[in-house]
Amino acid sequence: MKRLDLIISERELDTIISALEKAEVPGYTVLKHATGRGPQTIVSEDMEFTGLGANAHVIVFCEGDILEKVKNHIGSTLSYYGGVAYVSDATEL
Amino acid sequence: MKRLDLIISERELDTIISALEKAEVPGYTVLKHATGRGPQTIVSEDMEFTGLGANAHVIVFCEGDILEKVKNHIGSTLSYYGGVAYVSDATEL
Amino acid sequence: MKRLDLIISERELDTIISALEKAEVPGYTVLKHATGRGPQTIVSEDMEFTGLGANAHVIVFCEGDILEKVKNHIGSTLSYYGGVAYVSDATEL
Amino acid sequence: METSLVLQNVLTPPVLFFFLGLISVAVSSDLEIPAPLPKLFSLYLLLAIGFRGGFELQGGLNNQALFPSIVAAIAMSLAIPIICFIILRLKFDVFNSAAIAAAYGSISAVTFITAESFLKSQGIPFDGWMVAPLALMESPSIIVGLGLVKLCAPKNRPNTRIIKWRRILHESMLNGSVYLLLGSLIIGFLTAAHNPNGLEKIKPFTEGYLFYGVECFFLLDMGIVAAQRLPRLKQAGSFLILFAVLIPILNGCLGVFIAKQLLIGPGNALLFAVLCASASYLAVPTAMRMTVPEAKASYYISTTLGVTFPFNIVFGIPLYMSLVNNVLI
Amino acid sequence: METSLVLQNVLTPPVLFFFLGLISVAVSSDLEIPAPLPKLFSLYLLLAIGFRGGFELQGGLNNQALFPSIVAAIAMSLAIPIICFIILRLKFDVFNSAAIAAAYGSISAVTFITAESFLKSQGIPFDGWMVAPLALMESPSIIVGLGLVKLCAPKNRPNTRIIKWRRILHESMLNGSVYLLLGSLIIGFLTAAHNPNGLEKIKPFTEGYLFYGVECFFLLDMGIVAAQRLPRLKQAGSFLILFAVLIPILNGCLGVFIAKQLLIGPGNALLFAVLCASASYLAVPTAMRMTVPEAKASYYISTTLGVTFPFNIVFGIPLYMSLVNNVLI
Amino acid sequence: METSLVLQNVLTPPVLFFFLGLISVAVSSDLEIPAPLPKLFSLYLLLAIGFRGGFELQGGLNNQALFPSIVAAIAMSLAIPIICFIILRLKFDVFNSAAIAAAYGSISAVTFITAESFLKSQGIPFDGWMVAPLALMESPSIIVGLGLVKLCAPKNRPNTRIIKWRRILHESMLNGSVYLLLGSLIIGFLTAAHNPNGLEKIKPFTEGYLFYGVECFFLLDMGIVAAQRLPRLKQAGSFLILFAVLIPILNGCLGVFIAKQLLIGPGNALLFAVLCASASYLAVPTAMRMTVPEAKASYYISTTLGVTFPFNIVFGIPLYMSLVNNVLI
Ligand SMILES: Nc1ncnc2c1ncn2[C@@H]1O[C@H](COP(=O)(O)O)[C@@H](O)[C@H]1O
Ligand SMILES: Nc1ncnc2c1ncn2[C@@H]1O[C@H](COP(=O)(O)O)[C@@H](O)[C@H]1O
Ligand SMILES: Nc1ncnc2c1ncn2[C@@H]1O[C@H](COP(=O)(O)O)[C@@H](O)[C@H]1O
Ligand code: NA
Ligand code: NA
Ligand code: NA
Repeated sequence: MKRLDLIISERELDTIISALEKAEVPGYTVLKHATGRGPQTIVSEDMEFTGLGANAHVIVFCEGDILEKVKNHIGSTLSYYGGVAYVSDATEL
Repeated sequence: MKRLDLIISERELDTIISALEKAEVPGYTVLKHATGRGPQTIVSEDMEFTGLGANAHVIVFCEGDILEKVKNHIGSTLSYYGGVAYVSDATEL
Repeated sequence: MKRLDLIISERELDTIISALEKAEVPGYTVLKHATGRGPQTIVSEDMEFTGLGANAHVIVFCEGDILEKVKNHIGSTLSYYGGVAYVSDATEL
Repeated sequence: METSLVLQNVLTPPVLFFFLGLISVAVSSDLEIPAPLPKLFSLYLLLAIGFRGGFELQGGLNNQALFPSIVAAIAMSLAIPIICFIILRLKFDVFNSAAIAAAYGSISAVTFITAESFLKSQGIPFDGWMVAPLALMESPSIIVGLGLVKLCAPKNRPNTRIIKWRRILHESMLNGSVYLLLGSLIIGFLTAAHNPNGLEKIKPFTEGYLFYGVECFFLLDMGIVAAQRLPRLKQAGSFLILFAVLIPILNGCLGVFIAKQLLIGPGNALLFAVLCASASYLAVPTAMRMTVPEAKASYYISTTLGVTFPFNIVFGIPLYMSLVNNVLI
Repeated sequence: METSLVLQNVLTPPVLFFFLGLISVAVSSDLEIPAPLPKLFSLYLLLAIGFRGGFELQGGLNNQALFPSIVAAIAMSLAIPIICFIILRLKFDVFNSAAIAAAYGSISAVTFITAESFLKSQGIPFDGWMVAPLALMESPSIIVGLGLVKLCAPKNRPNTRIIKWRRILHESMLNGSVYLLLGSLIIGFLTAAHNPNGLEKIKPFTEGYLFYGVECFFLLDMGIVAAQRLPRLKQAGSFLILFAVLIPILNGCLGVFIAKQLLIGPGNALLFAVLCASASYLAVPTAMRMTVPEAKASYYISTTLGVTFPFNIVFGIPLYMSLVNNVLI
Repeated sequence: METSLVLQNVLTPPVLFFFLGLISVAVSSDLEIPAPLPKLFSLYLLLAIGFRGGFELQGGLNNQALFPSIVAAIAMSLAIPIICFIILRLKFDVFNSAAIAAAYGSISAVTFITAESFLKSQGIPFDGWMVAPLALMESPSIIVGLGLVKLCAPKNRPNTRIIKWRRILHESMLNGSVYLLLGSLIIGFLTAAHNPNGLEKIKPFTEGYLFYGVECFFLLDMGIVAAQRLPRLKQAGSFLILFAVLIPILNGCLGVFIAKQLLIGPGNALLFAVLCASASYLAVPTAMRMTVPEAKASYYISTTLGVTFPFNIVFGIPLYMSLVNNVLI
């Protein structure tokens, strides 16, 4: 099994979730209200009220072959709006 | 060292924490207000006010041998209420 | 690539972030309002209002060589105030 | 039913804000009331109506209609789940039937509040102690629902899932919403009895415009939530959607009929009908989720929040009112 | 400008709380108003001014100045972004210029509220329906901003980034803040027209001291936010900082001049000037972030929140007031 | 002490809600007031009492008792930590002793508010400017606590842990709660002096029923928090539990005695005693956590929140009141 960590803006969350569903992931977990800095932007909590929103951390546990499909579906969103995606190994407890 | 990621409903958090304590984990971290979808249910933020609660993401860093004990203690809760548990490798910085 | 998971008190977050910046990490993500137990303390949500704050979970994806620098910069904060730091492998999606 | 009544109901600020929420989802605006703000509104409303109920109860202790109304309310919250269970068993298994049935036996505090606002804007008097029946209808329906599971569940339910009566009582009486409502009621009662000074100081907090404003805000959120439930109703199927519209009408009629026997006047009669017709989305779902995980949460939540709640807020209240007018007068 | 006016403006509770927030960052106190509390204040203020605007609009429908004021306001929210765009193009690319320009064409509701408080403490009358122009100035400037990107963007913008007019309309009309403001305005209007009873019940919620208190709280937070933006201004460079101070003055003067033609009295004239001079930090940044990701958010946010907002709150309002006094009287 | 006084105190809504919170944990109801709602209540209460203190101070500047009361209050907040430190050193190391001692030298704003409510429901007059002593008692006790660590800490404390005076001043004056309280006090003072109009507008926000309602809500939460601390008290041991009950009584008696010398009347005397008797759970724990990490947070938090706070709320206030009645009259 693999573990995918996606960090994107909350504003793109719906788009990303649809992409994950299209890639037929078995499930996902979302942690909102994340902040951070990337190569492009700083996202801070004090701007949440404006509607810009903070980041969301999306975790997916799935088989490796699904990851390819995920990559195809979310690639354009990541390159348009920024965000990161990393994969590690995981095994069920 | 191992890293355990547990995702369960906030309503079962106390039960799960007691189980972890019984398994004598050295520590744990809890992130509440997680949402997500699994094979069984969709958990969304807008239902939090009803008392149903969202999900909790529990992270445990511990030695591999403790994981067996954890598995024994939390297994029944997971199978009764749903939730996922995955393990990866980790080393102290 | 490596993935660093830091769990520290929200009160030390600014110090830790400056240390990460000094170590020239390419980015980081912060999840606040984490609670938990470590070898030293229990941190619970109900004390957040007092100003003690909860924990923060900091995630950094970076190259292995940066981790050494990170270790040098955050070591004293962790040993003074507590907190944990773990490293795992990760690859870009 | 006169359409003018519907219109008069719709043109009150709370119902208009409910529509604003509904529409925001329909046109996919990004309007959002982030957690835990809805929880804040919900806690405040429960505390306020509980407290108000308590001190009105103190003043209404001598009222002849009080005790019969309470008994009738509890009886309804015991009877409705059983009726619903029988109907639902036509299509659903024991677990889902019991969970949905329990929700309809219980009440929705916000529907009740909206009915009160409607009565006020119509100038129809009602008694504040009608909160007492409201507060006492949550627990019995949970007990009946869980009791039905205990009695009717298939024998092969695994051991770990056997429900203990102790657990049932705990879930039904100590659920956060029920506890806060009953607790505030008792505090209101005690304050009214022993500390008229303190009562004067807190009354505007629980009754004044803050209450009305928070009601508007909460209905805005409920509009959003209800509209978000709708897509999930497709899964539920047309039987359940029909159920979610017809059962409140049936229960509302029953309520009006019983209210007539109680001789409690048209205002109270409407409130009684609304208690019967409304379904719980606070205490009951939480209790069911904990004790009957076999039941699909999306069934009992989508029907109560996505269909019955909007139906009652928009059409139900004026409908029961015109029933009351025709039956009682 | 008389310094006494500045002082009288500064010594009102909302502005003092704004300073308290600014200073807290300067002395690195750990005072913090955690999310989503600022969102709660912001939602409440939008709902309240929208609703109030709606019922005042109902009462002011016969007012001759209403329609011209609205037309002038919309015209300004179309013209200002174009002026700003031309100036900004001296230093910035199309994307950044358009995004910043749109922000200055739009409005800041809290600056408007603070100006109202200032007028009240000065005893100068103004009309409640001035909220209508406010509500109608957000969308046009977004449309102009995105239109400028569509027309002027380099031809090699990748296909995925082509903006559709449909998308522009959606972002400009259905942004959460705009939607809540306009929606509450309509609700206020409908309530005033059809339900005077309901109006009386909700008016204190939208106008009373709760509004004033939340305004103070929100300005405390805005002080913190503004001060936290300041360090990021260095990146932005001195051109942009100068722009963020001079453009509101320019727009404020324009506003006063136009208000004179509209013959709307000194109170309304100040409000009109403030609408022209203030810049959006709610709807516009959100819309730009979604459709023009090439523009640096730190530019359009740091200038509006870190410079223009504090400038208007502290110096702008009394400045425009003394302009009004000298031009109109 | 007359038990009737205890009963009269217990039967006020704030104290009843405190019990409701306590009991909810005892019966393991899932009632919860999620973060950051308690923070909202806490920020509001600090802002409101600070502001009120400021404008009452303005009115009370000529009051002869004001200056002596402030001096006495500061003296107490310097003396109490030293007394407590000496007692605590019998059982605890320097770090824990200093941290706990500092907490008891400081004050609990909510205990103070509850005492005011008690006085109001008893019809006993008191002066609004007693908030000034309250606001000035937080910092000195932090300074003493950290000073004690600096002077008495074992010489082998690692270099990184050496506390600088600069740091001590920062923690004691610029802690978020202290800063907001003092800042609001100054704003209230300035507003009262220069803007009576603005004062009238904000007074109902800081004094009216909203304040009383939020107080009830906050005490509900404090009941939950206090009850959740109790299990952790076992670790702390019986010495500390005894300390947490007896020290407030001792300090309360001292307070009453000093208040007698100040000739400030029974209402003010009770408030002064409550300031002495209460212990901080906002500013002091935060400051200690930052500068004395060797001290166990569960010690200084569990004692103040889990024992001293409930004791004062329920028994302390009527006890000090009856002391005042017997000593002063
Ligand atoms: N190297 C990294 N490690 C952890 N989080 C990151 C990293 N780079 C970016 N992020 C997160 O991804 C978000 C989007 O980054 P960006 O692509 O710069 O817009 C940031 O706000 C961070 O929260
Ligand atoms: N494959 C997965 N990856 C990430 N999170 C998951 C996955 N499956 C389930 N979850 C999380 O676990 C929760 C419980 O799932 P369930 O077992 O379906 O009740 C979901 O709400 C998700 O947050
Ligand atoms: N073994 C562990 N696994 C996961 N989180 C931990 C662990 N140990 C400590 N933590 C987290 O780190 C925080 C600080 O721990 P401490 O070093 O005891 O102050 C705790 O509150 C936990 O959230
Ligand atoms: Na019902
Ligand atoms: Na403008
Ligand atoms: Na004290």
